[in-house]
Amino acid sequence: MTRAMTLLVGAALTAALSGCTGGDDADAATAPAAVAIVPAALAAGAWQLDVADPAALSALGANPGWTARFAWDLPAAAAAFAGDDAPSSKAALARMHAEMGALYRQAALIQAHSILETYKPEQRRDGDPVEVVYLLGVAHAILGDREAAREHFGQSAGSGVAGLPEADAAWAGLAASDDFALNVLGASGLYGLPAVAPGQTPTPKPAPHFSLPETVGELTVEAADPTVTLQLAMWHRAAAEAADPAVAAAVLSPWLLSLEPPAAPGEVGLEALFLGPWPTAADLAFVATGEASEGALFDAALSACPGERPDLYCVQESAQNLARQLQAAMAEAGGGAHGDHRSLAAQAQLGLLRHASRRAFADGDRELGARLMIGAIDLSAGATGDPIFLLKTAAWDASVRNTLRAQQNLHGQINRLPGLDAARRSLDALAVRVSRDAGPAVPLH
Amino acid sequence: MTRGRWLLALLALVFAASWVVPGFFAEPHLPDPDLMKRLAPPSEMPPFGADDRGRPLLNYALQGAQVVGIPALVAGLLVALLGVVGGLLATVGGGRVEGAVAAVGELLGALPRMVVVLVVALLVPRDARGLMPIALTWAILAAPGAMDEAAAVAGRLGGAAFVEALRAHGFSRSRILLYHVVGLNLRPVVVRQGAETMMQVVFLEIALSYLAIAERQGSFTHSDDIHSWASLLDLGYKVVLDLPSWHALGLGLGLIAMVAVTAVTASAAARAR
Amino acid sequence: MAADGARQWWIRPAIRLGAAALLPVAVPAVITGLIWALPGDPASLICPPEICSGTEQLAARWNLDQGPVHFFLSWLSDAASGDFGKSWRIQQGSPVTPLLLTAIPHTAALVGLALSLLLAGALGAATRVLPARADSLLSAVGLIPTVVMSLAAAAAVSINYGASAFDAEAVRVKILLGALALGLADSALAGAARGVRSIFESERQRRYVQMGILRGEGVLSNAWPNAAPAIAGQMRARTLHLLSGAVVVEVVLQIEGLGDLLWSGTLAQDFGVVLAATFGFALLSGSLLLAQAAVEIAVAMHVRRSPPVREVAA
Amino acid sequence: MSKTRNWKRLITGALVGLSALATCGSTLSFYEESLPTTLNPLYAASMVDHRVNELVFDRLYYHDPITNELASRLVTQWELVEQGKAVRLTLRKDIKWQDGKNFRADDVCFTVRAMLDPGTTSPIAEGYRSVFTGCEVEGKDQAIVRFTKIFHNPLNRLGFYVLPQHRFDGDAVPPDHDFSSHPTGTGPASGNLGSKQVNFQGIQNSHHQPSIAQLSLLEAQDPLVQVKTLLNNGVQGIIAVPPPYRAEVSTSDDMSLKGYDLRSWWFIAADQTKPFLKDKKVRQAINLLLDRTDLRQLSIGVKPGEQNSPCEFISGPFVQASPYYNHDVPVSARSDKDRALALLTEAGLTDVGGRWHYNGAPITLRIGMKAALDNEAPDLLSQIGNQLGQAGFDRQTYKLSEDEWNTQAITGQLSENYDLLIGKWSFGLVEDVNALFHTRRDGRGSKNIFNYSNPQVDALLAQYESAKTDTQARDAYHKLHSMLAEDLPYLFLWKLDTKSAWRTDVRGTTIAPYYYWTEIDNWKYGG
Repeated sequence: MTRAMTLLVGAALTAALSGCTGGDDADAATAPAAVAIVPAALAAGAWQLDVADPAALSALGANPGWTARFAWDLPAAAAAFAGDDAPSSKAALARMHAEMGALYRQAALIQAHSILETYKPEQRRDGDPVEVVYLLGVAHAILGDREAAREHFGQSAGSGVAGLPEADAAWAGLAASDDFALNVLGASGLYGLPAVAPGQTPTPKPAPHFSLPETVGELTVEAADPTVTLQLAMWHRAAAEAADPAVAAAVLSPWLLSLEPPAAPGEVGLEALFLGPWPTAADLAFVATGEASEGALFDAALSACPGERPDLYCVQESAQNLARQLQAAMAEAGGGAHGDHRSLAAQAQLGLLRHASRRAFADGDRELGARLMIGAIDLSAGATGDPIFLLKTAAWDASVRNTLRAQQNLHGQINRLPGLDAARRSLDALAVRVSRDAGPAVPLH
Repeated sequence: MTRGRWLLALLALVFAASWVVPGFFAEPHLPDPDLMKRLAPPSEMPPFGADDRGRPLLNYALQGAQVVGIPALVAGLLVALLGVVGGLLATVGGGRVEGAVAAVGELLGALPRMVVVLVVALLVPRDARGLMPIALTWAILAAPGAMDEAAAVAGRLGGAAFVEALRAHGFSRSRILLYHVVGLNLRPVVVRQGAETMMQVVFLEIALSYLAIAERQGSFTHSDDIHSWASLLDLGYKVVLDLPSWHALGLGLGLIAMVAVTAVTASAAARAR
Repeated sequence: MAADGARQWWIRPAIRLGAAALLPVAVPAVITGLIWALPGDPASLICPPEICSGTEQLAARWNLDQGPVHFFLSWLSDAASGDFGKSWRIQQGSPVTPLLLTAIPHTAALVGLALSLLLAGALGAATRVLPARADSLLSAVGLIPTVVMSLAAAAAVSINYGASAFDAEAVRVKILLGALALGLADSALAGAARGVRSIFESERQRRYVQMGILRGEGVLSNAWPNAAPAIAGQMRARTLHLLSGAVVVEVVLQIEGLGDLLWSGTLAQDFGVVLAATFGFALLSGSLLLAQAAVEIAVAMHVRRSPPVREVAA
Repeated sequence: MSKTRNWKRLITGALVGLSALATCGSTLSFYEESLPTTLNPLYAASMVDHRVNELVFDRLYYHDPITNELASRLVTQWELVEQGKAVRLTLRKDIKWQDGKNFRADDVCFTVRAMLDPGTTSPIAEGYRSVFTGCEVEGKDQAIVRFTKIFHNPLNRLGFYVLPQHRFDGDAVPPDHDFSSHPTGTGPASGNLGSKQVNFQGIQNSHHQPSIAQLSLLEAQDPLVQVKTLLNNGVQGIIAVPPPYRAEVSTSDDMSLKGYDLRSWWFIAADQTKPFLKDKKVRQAINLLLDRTDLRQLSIGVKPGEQNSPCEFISGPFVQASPYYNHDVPVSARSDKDRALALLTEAGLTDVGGRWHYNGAPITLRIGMKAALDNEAPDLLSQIGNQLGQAGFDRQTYKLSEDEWNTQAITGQLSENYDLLIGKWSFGLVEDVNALFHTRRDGRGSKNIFNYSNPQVDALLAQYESAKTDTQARDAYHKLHSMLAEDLPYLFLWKLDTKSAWRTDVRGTTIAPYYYWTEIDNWKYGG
């Protein structure tokens, strides 16, 4: 009985819906065609192809280190890789420490931008503690402005805040030399960390580190000192270099702070690339050196979008096509489509957008760089989620006083590593200042 | 032949009981969802399978029966009664009374029923919300049609002349009206009208329950604790969207079929000569 | 038909004609009384007194501040000059008249198509072209509620038409599917066929029809005059049922018709829209009344012109 | 079953045949949560209305979603005048209204006067009457806007939409003006409110160059129908995808989930004026009887321990990412029946035959919820009812319509009908909760659902408002958080992110927080 009715409805539907005025070419029903935007030979060089074969993937998957890394549990991954000293495990261990170092560097940048945007002269409010001058000094040092940093140190000697005079003096000593670098790890007077030991994940002195009295009222600002985060960043750099200097240099190079001694990139293997945004070693190296060597996949992909200022939509389309091309190549190499191919190939899509954004920022095109980066945030979710990238966007948001999204992204990653929650304190201070500046608003729904 | 008529009447009663009585065993609330048993077919979760949140469809059937059971019957009886009144008026009533009733009937008949029903639904206080007030409103609005048809049938009998003719045979006035007019001639029409109204009330309840969901309102016909057969059909129709909910559609239509069979057997029983 | 019955035949059609004339005013009046009783009032829906000081001013602007009679009379005087005012909430600010002018044809088409389905079924049943066995199939299809058939059609249309679901093309399709749902579902067609069949079957057993058959005349031509009033009454009741079913079909299939205006207008307490739609509805009901009266008058004239057919009741 | 398969083949055959037809006309169409009630910004009543206004009008000042700078597309220069109590704005000369007329300073001053005019019966206009005193035009393209007092950040108070003077006769803007359905703005698209959909035409202007020619807003239907229509390219986007359907969207190649930064948190308001709810121990007990982990898993589909889930529990009136959230106040993720039992007996409730009684009378909890929330969290109302029922409370559940919620629940008039009300609040950058918890008196506490009144809370809210330093404000709200977590006028449930779904062939889909369409000029849809 229902069959009769549905046949009737079906027939009526087909008969009635005959003509439709005009038609468009986009027939979305067919599967997305894999548009080859890079030569197949180049695509074959991507790490995705090395793990296209499910057996290779499960071999890596069997390693507890990589399973932990897949869930971005870096401390557990580092501890697992430290278990044996095969060269591949050494390389992977260096990779884990380098990525932990990158996370701490983004957290330090979030703190630096937040402190600057909260207490810089034109934003200073009466009532702000006088000791913020020390925090500004550390912020300038992290952001690479030696002059400004030097001016701010040495002014808090007489402060009654416990621990502040010593830290201020230590920084003043460090900043005395003209080309001082951020070698805060061993500096006396600053917070101590256990000796560098690959495989470990040190827990820092918990925030808040200082209680700065306000000059109006009796409340104190519970501040976090970015130096602690900086020390952790340096600690992990040292640990990575102890495990495998070439991998450490290659993986850390995109994230080094401007006042850090540069790293000498070297030859790296699958361990430095697997599950990462850069498909080939050449792409990774390009970020550090700035010129494209022949193996670089991203550079070839971007050639599809010519012109001094690449067109945003062209880049986004190329990124999607690159992911589809890699997915098709993996299916071919791995003997048929496999569940993981899609998310592994999507890493390259996110990687290309990040690469284009970095190049736009490097060319001084802030707007395009920001637009590409923000457009990629939604891709960085689930299996392709990358905490380093999310904290990087939070640092950018803090620098433009956009605290709403910065806090959401930071909050999502705060439990990844010990000591990341210190960044929340500086960002919260900025968020309160920004939201109290905005006009009244009424909750809705 | 009379035995055949009583058999049909009994059958109609049994069918009516089959979808009214279960209503008294309905639980006041649905059990907790069990997402492992989502959309389980009857074989996996007897007797009727599970909804899209793993709760047995049996509860929906019982609660739905509780919502529509009594009100549908009462509305049917009311329309049948008003039909008898319409018929009797056409037989004995004077022109003026019949004219007045017809005028009111025309006005009621012309009102947009769904607006009247909706206003009544919105006026009933939240705690007393149920199908009865709506069913009675619907019966009163549908009555003019029934009275019209009954009056037409009575008119065909010959009206007052018919009564005088039988009086000549020595029957008492009340016996003529009750047995001859109503019992023999009006019975098929009014019973069919009553049965049809009962069906319409069930369809009305399903429509109102669905429209409440679509318009993001509280339910009009029952408390929000329970679900009506509309929820079964709202789940069931999604077979068009490739949702494996055939069992819900089947159960929903099966329940309505029981009401329909009740109506048809009742009409057949009334028609049997 | 008895002698005095003949003299009184004009009472019923007269009442219907009177009612048809009164409806366009009486029905809106009744509806005004009803929607006035709804909890809350339109002005405070837009400007709740607790957070907005202009509630009384808005109520005065919309004639809500002096009771339902004042409101209705001011609405009536505007309506008489063809001004149905503006929509307060459904399409805030747009004049109601164009809404009405798009709604009436849609509803008329929807109900008209469904009614023609019913008439075809009734005719088939009367002339036995539609065998009694078909009744059970029609009843089975009739089991499906209108809302379910409309939902299936609405899902199919929206999946395929998506945004262009409101172009002329799609509206035609929706009205066609809506009429199908309205006609087949809720046992509309089944009821019509069974109702008319039962009338004609009982007429067939009457002696005057059997005598007509002996004289070689058709069953239909003989039984029709007698059965017409009952059938007209039944058909009108079914059409009113279709009109209320149209509300469901229009809301689910998102057809801009009178039923949809009535339903959403009542929920949003948009009195201007509700009264205008009710006026349109009253016109449709009035035309049904006129049709029924016409049938009754025609039958009466037919009966008067061919006396030999008359006979004393059984 | 072969019967079903060839039936399905017929229907899918018909459907596939049609899908090629459905993509005629390159209109960007999307499902919104509901149709807007009006296109007049002064009468916007819901988030849907606010989003639609962003397409049709320009705000005098707005925050750029990319660089977050406070910018304006209408003003070229500004300066503080009259000792900071007014601002002189120099406007661009080359902007046209969508009907071709010139945009001039008169329009800005008309909008300010319209908001001050009592004939404009709108709660939004009423809110601005405490900010502006008037406006004066200087020449064709300069306007002086006067404030009621010196504001530290005057430009942040100029976030209103500018209306055209030439569309109105007089300063008052009534709700049922034709403008509400056929407005004229300076925004990137002109809008027409139909009864079933809203159509927008992209308008090229000197300050807007939208690349999308047409947009069409449709009312959301059953979520399953929405997702299937999106899959079939019947529409190109869905503004709010309910959580149970997000997985299906994110695994498809043709569409992707997009974040929409809206800080929304869910709550159950408890009516503490009721005798059996007056004692906070009872409220604390009910709070402990709720098992939030089960509620979240069953209605939103987030398994316990899931990483980075869109739904995170809260213990106070802020999302956990907010600077005002007090992380010292623990969340009660799981129910604690024993402590709840102790609290209830302490509060004087008696357990008679497994049912809680107060003063000998059985307690029936009447629980209401906004019906529209059932899409986002299916069955939440019945599960909360079940949990409280299993704990010994008779209960009845009700669903409330949008009108009932906006006009009666928020304005504190539902105390006799309900004991618990489930709802949700959404915030942008500013998370000012004074209107929710302050005693309802002379304009304050305008959204205090059950007229909650606690002098200590009022004192903290006053401290927040008069705070001289950020730390004082933050300290006030931290204390408010712990006090409310203890006094529980609201049982705080969780925050729930809003996600949109857009097809991948729509490019450049940058979604602005709260206002959504600020970046529509850079959206591209080839189609």
